[in-house]
Amino acid sequence: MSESSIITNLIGILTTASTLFMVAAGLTLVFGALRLINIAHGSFYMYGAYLATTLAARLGGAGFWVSLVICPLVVAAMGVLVEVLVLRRLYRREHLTQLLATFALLLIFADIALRLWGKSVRSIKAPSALNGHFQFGGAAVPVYDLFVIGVAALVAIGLWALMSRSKLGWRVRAVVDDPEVLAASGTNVPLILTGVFALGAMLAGLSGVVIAPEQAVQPGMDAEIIVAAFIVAVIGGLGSIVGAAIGSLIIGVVETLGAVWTPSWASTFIYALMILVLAIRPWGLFGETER
Amino acid sequence: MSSGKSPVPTASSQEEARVPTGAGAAARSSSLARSVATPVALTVLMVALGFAVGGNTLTTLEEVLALVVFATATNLLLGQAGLVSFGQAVFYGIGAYTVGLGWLHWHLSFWLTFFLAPVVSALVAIPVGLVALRARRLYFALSTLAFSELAYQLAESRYDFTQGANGVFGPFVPSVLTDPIKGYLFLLAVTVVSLLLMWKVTRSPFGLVTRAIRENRGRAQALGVNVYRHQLIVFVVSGFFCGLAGAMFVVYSQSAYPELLDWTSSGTPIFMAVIGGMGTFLGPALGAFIYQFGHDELVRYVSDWQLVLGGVLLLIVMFWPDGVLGSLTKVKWSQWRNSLNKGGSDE
Amino acid sequence: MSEKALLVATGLVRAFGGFRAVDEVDLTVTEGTIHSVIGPNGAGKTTLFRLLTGILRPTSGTLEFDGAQIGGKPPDMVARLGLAQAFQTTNIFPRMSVLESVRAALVSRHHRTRDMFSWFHTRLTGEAMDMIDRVGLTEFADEESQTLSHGDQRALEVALALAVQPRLLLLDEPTAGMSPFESQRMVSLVRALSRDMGLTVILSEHDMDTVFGISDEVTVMHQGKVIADGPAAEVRANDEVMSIYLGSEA
Amino acid sequence: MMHKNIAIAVAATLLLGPLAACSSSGSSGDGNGSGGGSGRGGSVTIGESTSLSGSIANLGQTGLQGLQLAAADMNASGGLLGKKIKVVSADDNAQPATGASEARSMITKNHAVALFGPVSSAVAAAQEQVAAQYKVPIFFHTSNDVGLMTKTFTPYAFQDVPNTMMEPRAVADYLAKKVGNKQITIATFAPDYSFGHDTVDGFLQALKTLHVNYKLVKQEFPPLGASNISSYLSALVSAHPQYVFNAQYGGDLVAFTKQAAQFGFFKDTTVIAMYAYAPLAALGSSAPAGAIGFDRAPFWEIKTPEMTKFVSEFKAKYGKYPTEWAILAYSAAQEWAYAVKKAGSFDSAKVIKELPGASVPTIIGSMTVRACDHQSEVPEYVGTISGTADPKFGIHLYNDGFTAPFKDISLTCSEVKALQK
Repeated sequence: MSESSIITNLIGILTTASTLFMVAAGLTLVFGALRLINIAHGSFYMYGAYLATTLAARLGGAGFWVSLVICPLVVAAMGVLVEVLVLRRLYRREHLTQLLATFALLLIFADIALRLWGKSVRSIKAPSALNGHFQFGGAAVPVYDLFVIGVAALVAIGLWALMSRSKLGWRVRAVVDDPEVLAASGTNVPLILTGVFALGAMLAGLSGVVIAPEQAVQPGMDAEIIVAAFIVAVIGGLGSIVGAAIGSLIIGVVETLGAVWTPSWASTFIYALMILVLAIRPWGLFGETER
Repeated sequence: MSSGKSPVPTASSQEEARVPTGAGAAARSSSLARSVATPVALTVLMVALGFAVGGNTLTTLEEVLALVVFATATNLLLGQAGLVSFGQAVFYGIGAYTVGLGWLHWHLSFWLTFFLAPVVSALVAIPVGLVALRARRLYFALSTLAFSELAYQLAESRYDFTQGANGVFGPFVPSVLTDPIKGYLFLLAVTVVSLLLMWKVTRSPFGLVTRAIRENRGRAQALGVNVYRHQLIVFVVSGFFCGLAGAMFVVYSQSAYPELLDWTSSGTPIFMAVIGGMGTFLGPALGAFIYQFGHDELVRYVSDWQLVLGGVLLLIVMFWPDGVLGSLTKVKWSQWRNSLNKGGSDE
Repeated sequence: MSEKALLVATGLVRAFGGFRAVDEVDLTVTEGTIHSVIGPNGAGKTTLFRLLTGILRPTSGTLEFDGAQIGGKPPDMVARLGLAQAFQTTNIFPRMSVLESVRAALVSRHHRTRDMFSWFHTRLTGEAMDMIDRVGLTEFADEESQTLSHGDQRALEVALALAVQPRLLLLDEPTAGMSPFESQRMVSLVRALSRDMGLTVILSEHDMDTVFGISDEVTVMHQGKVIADGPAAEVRANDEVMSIYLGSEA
Repeated sequence: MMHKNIAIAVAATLLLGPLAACSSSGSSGDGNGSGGGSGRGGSVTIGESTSLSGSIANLGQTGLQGLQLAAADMNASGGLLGKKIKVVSADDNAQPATGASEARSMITKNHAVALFGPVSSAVAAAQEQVAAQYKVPIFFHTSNDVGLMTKTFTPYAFQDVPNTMMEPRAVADYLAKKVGNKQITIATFAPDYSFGHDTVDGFLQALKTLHVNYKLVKQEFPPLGASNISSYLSALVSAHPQYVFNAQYGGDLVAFTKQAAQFGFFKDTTVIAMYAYAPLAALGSSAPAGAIGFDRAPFWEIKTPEMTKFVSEFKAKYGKYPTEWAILAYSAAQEWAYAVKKAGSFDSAKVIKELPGASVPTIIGSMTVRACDHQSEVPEYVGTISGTADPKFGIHLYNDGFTAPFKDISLTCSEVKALQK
């Protein structure tokens, strides 16, 4: 491989990993505190992207930057509704019930999106500051890819700081490990759960906005992303933010090198990889064994 | 096809009455006649139904029968063993592909491949189960989901062998079975035999231990049960019948295609089990009827069918977790207990 | 009473990270005796029991049951050799009836767990009811296990353990959380099992009256180590044990 | 007693489900749609079961709109043989079994006298069998697998769209003219399923046939509908091809174009792809000037008065310009209507006899139905994307548009016969 293609593929790996990480981080964060897998996480991602197309159409050039702030908040509000109206009643139920309920929500949100935004492909333009590319080591490096990687890095650092450096992080972990102590210490546990779920939804909405300028915003993107996010979260170990980061990097590497060396098998690799990881470590790379 | 869990107000089988997944009613001579009566009655009913309805409904019924076996086989894992698998479509699809590809590549006779299909699926279930069963609960579910997606991707991308997304279409179903009523009766016979076999498996020493593992894995192990091996056997048995269901589906569809292997296809029998009641033996079969006819009508007349389907599903899992048959038996049971209590106070 | 050693542990260690929950424990249990393991909370009793039944693997040391090495073997194999446990926390099959639960245990003992096409389990009713009678649950045979009282659930635990026809029965705090009446019933049950079935019993217990009322031998653990070991009367007479540990507890 | 209760409940459900399904079809269950329309209150039904959800929903949706507009136009001019035309539709969810079952019930319950095709080729293959079984004509206006008219051909099936052989051949013709004898490097990029692989194979085969001097430097097959193609794209970019043949369509193509543009990929590389109306509209001013587009029926290239009228009508009704899926659905409906008029009947046996060899006037011009495989003799359109937006339509259209005539790009009848077995 020449120097320029190494750089190009490295950018490919990091961009793939960043996109996956932002979605999977929310999924795994929610699992960490609520112990449930939210299939409708893909819907939050899709709504983030759709809302951005609407705002961008209204506001023109600055629309993207406004969307970057507003849309994740709107999606977080959706998350609050979902948690309060549906999930809160299901925490004590089996995993299957929770999976089916969130799957039902995915179907419902999909049809509402069809109603709101129609069936045709939508897209928005990247803001001019992020457009184009520059030459580095003989390779063209897209500015927008660097933006995606940067946002993902900020999300990773922010989550890390929140979970391991703040009181909130301690509370979130205690929700699972020691709920009685937490409740006794005067913490409003339901509020924490709602907050974490809203944060997860917000991250999904943010990733939706971030990918919108580079991708087609269309029906079906919800179900498509959720399977990819599962794979990342499971490989990394459910509940582990570090695991999600490592998992998405692994997928980025495997997919990119697969695409370079054996293109006709690349799309099957990630599933085979997930099976391999689970065969060796049934709880993922950084996950905890289930009690 | 008798539901052993159904409460029967006789002293001899009180035990079954009190326990949702009780076993062994039919073994007792007093209930033998009844346990024969239910499957016979249902079979006669289904035969009559076949002759009563017209061509199109008959064809839909063929698909429903395949799904009845698929859902019941999936519920061996779900309801009996407490294992949520999102990978049963792998075996369903392999069953269908065994028939289609056997014809396409090797010109194998339909009858050979039809009975080979469950065997092939069961053989594939062994390595899949060996890997997936190392993981527990959610990880097990997601690991089986990965197998489903892997199988789907392979079927779609190995198009030289599988014909890719277009699937295998062709005149490989014998003409005697493409005749709706004959095809239906054949599938009905296969369904009845499969359900009786699966029912027996659930009402056996093996089934009893399977439920014990579901209830408390560690305790079962402490009693000397090799849990991993036991669950693997359940997984393979379920794979066997899922494969048979896939071959049955071919009689209806005369084709095999990648979507059969997809994880959303794995979700279908789970829906059916939940709708019908996964704590009962016949619940998933009933769920297959309700889901398939309901779904057919829904997509035809409602453009927002996903919204309605999602809404109904949500309401069921939130407020009706026992499903149709489950709630039915529960209600009757409590009524009976009340009446029994009254009777007791009179004495 | 024979003098054969049924269970011999030598230098048994289980470490969690740097913490040694069980530290160089030597234990010899003589066939046909009731042998108690006592000690305050955190002394390592539960960890020791988990090592004996194969739920945990020992970090080092050997464990011999009737001449066979069992250290590190999985619980199902240990159970098959004749070492059964009734658990400290209630560990039953919640949605199965008492009769069904015991039948399931019997199916395992008869090596018929893979039998899919017989009615063998229904033929076990008589045998199962014997076990149930023995622990005094006859009238609840058809009740769902999770509906039983705490004491009855513990009795069911014992019935399940008995069903696999053990030669050695481990009882982890069998009277914990029981009313005095229930405790008394459990004590007589244990005594009867030892007497009538010749069963060897290891039990861990808090209540000193219970311990010294029924034990032949007593082992005292403290901070993972064995600090005293011998016939019940001797241990009771051991001033050191009584003062530094038992005294404080009583 | 309890057993009885459950048995009754089960029995009731078993009976009610199917019987309810049956009763909605009324008294007649002849299972032969051909007679369905003739005696019933002045209307006939045609059906389209297609993908209306998921990532290909837009294809299905606009196709259905074309069909509905065709029916509305016919009804406005007095209907067909004096009968109003009713369109029934359903979402097949891209599942062959669902599509087949919907097609079947449209025939038996709604008494549809003709079916119009789905998006997915696999669904099309399933519906083709159903249509043949019930002897009802089916017109494919979106799915274009050549196998439908060869391997699984039935006399009831008609294809009104350039098939998977014709499309890449047309593009190869255009490219061959453009590059002459120069040696070029080519890469391919296609969705990882049969359509993608077939189209790429067809394209490379056509280049060989035309003796184009090319070197294949990279072949990538990203998953269909993948939201994230960075990995595949970076593999493609680092291969530095002069030309890329891309068999993606719809949203996948839009995503590809936007991400490739970020690399400045379109400066040195000519991308050849299905830049039809929908992706060009979605891309707007981000459309890649200089790339080569191909389209099955671009309304701006078809300069007939009928097309102009159709376009303004479509725009008025749906607020958008028609996609090729809408245009070809409309012309497929015209093909069926032509046969019905000629036959003077909705009877399938008579209708399908009228079509082979006939020249049908449609909005895309006069369309001949080839007798050997029922393939309509439609052309494929190729062009280079303009650097400026069209003042009227507001999107970037084709420069030097080229219409590849049917006879140049299709299989011959003898080739077809060999494939039909």
